Amino acid sequence: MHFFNTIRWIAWKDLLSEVRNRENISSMFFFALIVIFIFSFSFSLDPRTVQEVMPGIIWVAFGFTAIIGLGKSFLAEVHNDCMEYFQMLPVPKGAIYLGKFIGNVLFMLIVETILFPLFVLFFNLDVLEKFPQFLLIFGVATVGLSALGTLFSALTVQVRAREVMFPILLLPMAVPIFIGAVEATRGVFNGDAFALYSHWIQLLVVFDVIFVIVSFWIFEFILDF
Amino acid sequence: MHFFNTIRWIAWKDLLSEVRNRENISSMFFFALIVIFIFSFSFSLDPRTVQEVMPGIIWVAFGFTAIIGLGKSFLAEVHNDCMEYFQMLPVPKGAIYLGKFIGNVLFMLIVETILFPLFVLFFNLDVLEKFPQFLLIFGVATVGLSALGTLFSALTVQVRAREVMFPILLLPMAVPIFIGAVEATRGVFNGDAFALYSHWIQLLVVFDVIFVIVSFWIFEFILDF
Amino acid sequence: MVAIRGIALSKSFHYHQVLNEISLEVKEGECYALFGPNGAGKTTLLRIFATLHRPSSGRFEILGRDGLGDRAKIREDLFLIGHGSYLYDDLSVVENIQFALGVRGGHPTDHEIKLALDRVGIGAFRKLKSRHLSAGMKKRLSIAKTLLIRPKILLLDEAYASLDERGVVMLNDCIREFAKEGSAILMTTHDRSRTAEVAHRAGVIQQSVLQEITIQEMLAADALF
Amino acid sequence: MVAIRGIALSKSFHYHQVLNEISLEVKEGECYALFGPNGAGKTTLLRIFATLHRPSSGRFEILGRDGLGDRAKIREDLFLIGHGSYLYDDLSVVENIQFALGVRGGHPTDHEIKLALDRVGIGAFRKLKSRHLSAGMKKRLSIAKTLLIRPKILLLDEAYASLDERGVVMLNDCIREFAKEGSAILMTTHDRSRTAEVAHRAGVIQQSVLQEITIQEMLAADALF
Amino acid sequence: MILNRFIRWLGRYEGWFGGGAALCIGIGLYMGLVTSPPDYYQGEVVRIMYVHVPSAKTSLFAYLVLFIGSIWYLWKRDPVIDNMCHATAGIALFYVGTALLTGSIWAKPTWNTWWTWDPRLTSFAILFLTLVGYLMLRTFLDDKEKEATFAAILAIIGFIDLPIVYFSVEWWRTLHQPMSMSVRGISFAPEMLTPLILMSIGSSLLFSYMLMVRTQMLYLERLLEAKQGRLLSETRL
Ligand code: HEM
Ligand SMILES: Nc1ncnc2c1ncn2[C@@H]1O[C@H](COP(=O)(O)OP(=O)(O)OP(=O)(O)O)[C@@H](O)[C@H]1O
Ligand SMILES: Nc1ncnc2c1ncn2[C@@H]1O[C@H](COP(=O)(O)OP(=O)(O)OP(=O)(O)O)[C@@H](O)[C@H]1O
Ligand SMILES: [Mg+2]
Ligand SMILES: [Mg+2]
Repeated sequence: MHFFNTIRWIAWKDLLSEVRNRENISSMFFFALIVIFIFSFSFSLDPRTVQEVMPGIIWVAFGFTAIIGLGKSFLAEVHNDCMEYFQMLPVPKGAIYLGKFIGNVLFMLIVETILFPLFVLFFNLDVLEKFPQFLLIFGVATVGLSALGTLFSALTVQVRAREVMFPILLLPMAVPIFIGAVEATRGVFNGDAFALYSHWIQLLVVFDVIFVIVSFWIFEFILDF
Repeated sequence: MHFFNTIRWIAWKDLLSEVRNRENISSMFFFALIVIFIFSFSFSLDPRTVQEVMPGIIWVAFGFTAIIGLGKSFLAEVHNDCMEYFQMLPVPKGAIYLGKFIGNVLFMLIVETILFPLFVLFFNLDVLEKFPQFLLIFGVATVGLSALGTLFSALTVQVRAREVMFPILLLPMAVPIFIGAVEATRGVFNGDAFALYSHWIQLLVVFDVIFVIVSFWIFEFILDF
Repeated sequence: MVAIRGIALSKSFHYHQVLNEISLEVKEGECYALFGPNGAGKTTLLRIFATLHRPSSGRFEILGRDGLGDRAKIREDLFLIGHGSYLYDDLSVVENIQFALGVRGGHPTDHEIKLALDRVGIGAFRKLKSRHLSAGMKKRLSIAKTLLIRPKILLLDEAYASLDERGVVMLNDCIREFAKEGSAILMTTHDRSRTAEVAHRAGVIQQSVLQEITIQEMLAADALF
Repeated sequence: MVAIRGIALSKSFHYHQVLNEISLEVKEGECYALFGPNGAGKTTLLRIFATLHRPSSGRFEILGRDGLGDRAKIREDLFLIGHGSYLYDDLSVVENIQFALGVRGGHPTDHEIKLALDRVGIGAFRKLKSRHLSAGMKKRLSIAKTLLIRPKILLLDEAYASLDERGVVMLNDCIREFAKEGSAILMTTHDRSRTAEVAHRAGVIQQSVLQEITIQEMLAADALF
Repeated sequence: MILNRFIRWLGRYEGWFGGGAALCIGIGLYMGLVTSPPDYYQGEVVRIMYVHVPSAKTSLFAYLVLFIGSIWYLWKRDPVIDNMCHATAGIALFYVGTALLTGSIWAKPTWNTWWTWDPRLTSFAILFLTLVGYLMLRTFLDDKEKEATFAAILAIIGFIDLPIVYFSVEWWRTLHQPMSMSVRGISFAPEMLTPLILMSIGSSLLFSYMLMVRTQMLYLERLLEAKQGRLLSETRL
């Protein structure tokens, strides 16, 4: 079917470009590294405070990384007016959205996978037995962030002050995701029972579903004004 | 003299564009606002912790705002290849640097001036009688950040992955400025005597001088490779 | 049968009315050339037909289908060669073609792609990343895509720009071939003699008014446009 | 006196040697036209003379001054009209001209600017922001700058591209005037007949070799280039 | 051009550098790991020193070479110097990485943490990030001349960090060992000093050897690129 073909081609293109130049992943990774670096000495932390602010630090760092990485997502498309090509495509625009979305989720997950051990190292965290919980939280939060980020990236690359409009639009919308992720992470760090913070994860899942569906539907209009 | 004329024209152009579209200042302002907002709930803070992490929060927020604002600084110049025009100018390139630098310091200071009261409001800070100290710290840190930011903005806008290369190159170099600013701010918050943290401010001044002079000199090569 | 029909099309940008009630018809198998001074609105008109802009008022039909309501269908038959090259810098020439066709549901064989590239004269650069192509080579690549898609409606903006003389002959060949197969071609250009070799009809946009002239009149006219 | 002298200039871009030991001389008061197929390296050669690229090997002289060592001096006499328009979107046409000249140390009066704008035919758009100019109007603006600067060396890339016919006549007029005043003009183009009206000498770059031909030969040649 | 000849001349003795490095490092390691005594306070852990200290010292030296080379490039614009800088940065990163890694491993038993924000460690981490940024920047440019210039600029700006790394132990009270070999004399036991010196000499010989090999490699790569480029430019449109 055309629809799935288009998704496949777009994801293929993003992955191939990435394999060729490693721009996205390597730059997201180093950016995150530097953010961690700056955080960890800006908040010169004693172990007790770490426990308290760590969830915030983790998610602010990933949030900024997402801004940098996702914001670039559609930049490659404006470069040679590829956005216009997409606009003229005779396929449902949602396919384009899903293709980019899949690529973005992948990139983010890869970066997070490399980064998490570094967090553990830098802040002397003790997380080994809580690994599955972290995996779950990271998964759902990343899907939500990518869903929103992909949409806003497509929207802002077409306006004038794109570099700033992207965070300005994305961050407020992403607040529920941040809160959910921070609270769930805090629960894990405190060693709470899963049931005590699982409602935060449910919240994240609900937002994921809403964001993906709404973005998918609304993308038609982003590419056909 | 040509040299000062060029500085004047470039600063004039930046200010006029800014007055026309208000892109830079308003976007830096909003971005910082959002960052503060996210911080203030990511680190659900009890008053004692505030005291401890506040300097970090302030400078991380301003640091990221600087990244957003300064990174855009030379984007206007690449847009219609104006960078090439600069390269072909028969004037010392340092004049271009100083022109942009002056504009950037101005923008940053304006944004910080608007933001600081918001910080005070959001986090219930108690700073009125320490105002001159803050002014001094903000001044010297801003000069250093702008000096570096202007240089790296000019360098990275000519490179492929510019949006990410800018923070990746700028942040490590700016770490001494961050540390100095954070420590001095911490001193002010703790109500220490000026002499106790004045060496951090001296450090900042030294870095300011080094960065401005080195950047001024090396800018010649950024526009003539 | 009428392939492109524009009825009283107007378009204004902000303060500036570029097109004022322009009507135009191009039949199948016909090549229509648009002339006009700089800033007359030729590009704007083409982009309206390409479904990239919406007209401020008026309507248009492509192959009998409404241009504002039935956009998804229309786009199957359209192709625009404009200012954008629609290329991804990190993909090779062949990969770019595969992507551009694949994403709109095409399945060209390697052999077909090779033939098309050879015909436009860039067969030797098949493996080169598109980043390294010159302006003219990018244009030729766009023509190769057209050869593979064989759109029923071909829109050509600044048809001969940045092509060398061999390129012009090749393009005119292609245009003749498309016209013979029943496609409608609408092109803008400033080059009367080259256009005369292929165009069946011509029009001049001047002060928002379209005036139709014959090819003979166009060639003979003293007035410049 | 020789105005532009290139001696065995080579340039490669990463795997791609574009120019291979090209030598070329243009005298004062002379207009030299460069022809060549797409991707031959015409633009690259012009950009080397404009001090925008450094040659990989070889050297060049402008008005007797070394092109690699004495770049600041050389740039006083140079002007390039290339693909970039060197405009700031938020400044008006007049402000853009004032800036472009002011920053290189010029002080045109309002009357001079008005005369130049009228001559190139965009006097009526004096107050328009340059964001709203069409391709041809931007080119005319560049020509207006040249009229005010009166450079001793004028480099024109794709000289006639995006100009309408009136524009071509106007540009050819300007070129003749400059040549009469003793300026050297080096231009690239694909349009033989228009070039023949003003060029004194011509050369063809093909497969990295520059071959000189007379204007008569150029006009008469059957071969395409 | 002088450098060209100098490098070719040095190239003939390349093997000596490699051999010398192997010898020094071999003997140094043997003495360090086998014959030297364990530390009074730290026990066997101290043996990491014989890798950590030489690689840390060599990395600082390497950055100094990079700094001088970068200035030289901006002055002379000789592509060979650029190749040398490029090579130096890669090798410096290798040494910095080794010092970081061994330092971290050493820190776990002695300071009971992998990492702290001690001034020396912080400034050394900046050095690491600067070098990574340097190498990344180089991959994002097509024009060789532009690449070389921008890289040189970055290296020169980044040099500010070097004195901080070196003197941080003097300027601030830090966790990290202060300089043991300074004007104030040497504070090592002789049986530990000998392998340390041997390893340091070996490490800098290894640096020189790698630098020569890598510079030549990059130079040959450039020639190859040029050749391929010529082939490409001869294909007709
Ligand atoms: C990640 C952690 C570490 C880093 C980044 C680091 C970095 C450095 C650097 C850059 C130097 C070279 C200074 C110079 O050339 O003068 C150095 C030297 C040295 N380091 Fe470390 N170090 C680390 C951990 C440690 C630990 C845990 C110890 C031992 C407790 C240690 C002991 C030493 C000693 C003894 C020297 C030689 C000092 C001298 O002789 O001047 N380092 N380190
Ligand atoms: N996005 C836009 N925003 C504002 N004005 C625009 C926009 N696009 C085009 N215009 C204006 O519309 C007018 C017509 O532009 P257009 O590009 O269609 O002209 P053209 O006939 O193609 O001219 P040229 O021969 O120079 O290419 C110009 O005056 C231009 O300033
Ligand atoms: N910055 C660059 N990086 C890599 N390759 C480049 C770069 N600039 C130009 N090239 C390559 O150099 C070759 C010559 O390009 P150039 O633009 O000089 O050609 P041209 O003669 O102006 O062609 P055209 O008539 O199409 O404008 C092209 O093959 C192009 O791919
Ligand atoms: Mg147009
Ligand atoms: Mg060209």
